[in-house]
Amino acid sequence: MEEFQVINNYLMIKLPEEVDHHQATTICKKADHYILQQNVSNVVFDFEDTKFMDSSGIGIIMGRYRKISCFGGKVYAIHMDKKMERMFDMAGLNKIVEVLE
Amino acid sequence: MEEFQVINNYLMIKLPEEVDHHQATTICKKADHYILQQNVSNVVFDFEDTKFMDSSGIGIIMGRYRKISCFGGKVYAIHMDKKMERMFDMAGLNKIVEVLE
Amino acid sequence: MMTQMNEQKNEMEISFDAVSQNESFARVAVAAFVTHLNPTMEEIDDVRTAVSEAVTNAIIHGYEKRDCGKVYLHCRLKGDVLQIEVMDKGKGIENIERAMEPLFTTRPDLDRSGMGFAFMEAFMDDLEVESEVGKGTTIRMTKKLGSSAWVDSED
Amino acid sequence: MMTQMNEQKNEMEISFDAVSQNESFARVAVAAFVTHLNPTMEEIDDVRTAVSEAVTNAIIHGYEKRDCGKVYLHCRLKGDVLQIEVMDKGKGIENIERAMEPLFTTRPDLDRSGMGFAFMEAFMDDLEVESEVGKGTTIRMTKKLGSSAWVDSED
Ligand SMILES: Nc1ncnc2c1ncn2[C@@H]1O[C@H](COP(=O)(O)OP(=O)(O)O)[C@@H](O)[C@H]1O
Ligand SMILES: Nc1ncnc2c1ncn2[C@@H]1O[C@H](COP(=O)(O)OP(=O)(O)O)[C@@H](O)[C@H]1O
Repeated sequence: MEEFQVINNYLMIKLPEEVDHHQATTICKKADHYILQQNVSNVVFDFEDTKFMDSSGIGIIMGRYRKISCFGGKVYAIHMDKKMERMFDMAGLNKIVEVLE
Repeated sequence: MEEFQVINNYLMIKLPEEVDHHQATTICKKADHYILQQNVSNVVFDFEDTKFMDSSGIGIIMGRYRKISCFGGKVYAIHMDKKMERMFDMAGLNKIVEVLE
Repeated sequence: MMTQMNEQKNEMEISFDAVSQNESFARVAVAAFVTHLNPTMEEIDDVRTAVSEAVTNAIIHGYEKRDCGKVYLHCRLKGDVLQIEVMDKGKGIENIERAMEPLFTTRPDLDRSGMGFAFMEAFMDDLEVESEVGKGTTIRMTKKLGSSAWVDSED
Repeated sequence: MMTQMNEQKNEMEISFDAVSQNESFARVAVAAFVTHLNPTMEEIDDVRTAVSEAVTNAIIHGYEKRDCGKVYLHCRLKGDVLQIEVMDKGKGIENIERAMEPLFTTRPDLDRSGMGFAFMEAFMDDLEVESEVGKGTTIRMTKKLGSSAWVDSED
């Protein structure tokens, strides 16, 4: 299961084992609730537990980026594996997301 | 993968993760090779690695029992879980196989 | 909430070549189909055993390992009840009653134990066998899953 | 030995309800179907991604999440080459060329990224899209598996 945590104005999202469209629907809804209700301006996506991701994962990040970037917020990603990085690059997310080691 | 080992006149068979008909075909063939070629008189079935078994597992044991019992050999089983014990009992194998803890 | 859950429906059908490496494929597919109901490990394992018995029978008895037939697997979820149908267009069963007796097998030469039907009956809630000689065999099995859901739903 | 391996054939077909919990079911089923070839972890994961994209598209674009259609998945193994067909009888694609452009999506409202086709192309060896408006869409993908088998077979 995904986990959400707010630290100062950072929303930390620990993504679930499988990030697909079925999971994405819930994740987007919950994330937007935090972004709108709790005034977070930055979002950190943590892929530590994630063993599978398809383009739905890219959609989750793009959508959250759109919501927070207009207020100057930033998006971060940690614990990505090689394949995720390749997917990020293909979608151009490496230009808008700060990838941390 | 299954593993075979001969110690004195005991054949130790470490069964694979999944004991089904597909696996059983190979196991029976290999076991009979040892029984006939290497003069083993007793067979020990070790279920330590086994996470799935269907009635093919019962068939493997019955068949080997038939081959060695007429020469006074015995069949043993170790590391069985509750469900395997139930399957053994239903098939009456508890009467011909010595179950070790 | 509980009522809504119970009314959820889902259905899948698989057909595959009657070869023995597809026995594990069939088990995995059925298990994956029901995971979202959060069944217990025991329930999943019981279903896997029953599917394995029925699919193996279709391959080795129905088509007599001739590697040229198709096995048809149909799963239906109605709420928390799983219905499984396994069908072959193989040689059929002459005497169903006798075939279902524990320890009865026509293929001791293939190291069969004759416990297939007995295990399907023991590990599922319900078992029906329909067969016609020369036409094929259909196995219908039912099992209620996630019985612990009644406890979990208390929170 | 190698030649015999390469000529092995196996086939399966699945149809299932177009609901999102079946996305993971479809991935697991295809992965289970090819495991006996001993594909690498990367290959399996690439296939899972491609299947996930095609099945998700059928559910959300083809049937527009109306929960009332069937997705058809057809897998064929010829030696170590896997052919996958994903078919829906949904609304079809008007402009296939534009649909296949990276980042193009008609559903940004559903948080889609428009990377589905791009990933299918990147992670499989071959991709073909056939579609007719009002009739449905068929995706055909191919991938050679177990490329390391050539090295392993040396022993
Ligand atoms: N699908 C089938 N087609 C034809 N005969 C079958 C089929 N399934 C079962 N049988 C017959 O019923 C017998 C008993 O089946 P089962 O209890 O599963 O034991 P086993 O598979 O070990 O023989 C088989 O030996 C076979 O003769
Ligand atoms: N099975 C399908 N039926 C109808 N339209 C489809 C189908 N698959 C893809 N499309 C169309 O092609 C577009 C691009 O698809 P894709 O690259 O997978 O991105 P995404 O799913 O993120 O939108 C979709 O937005 C949709 O308009």
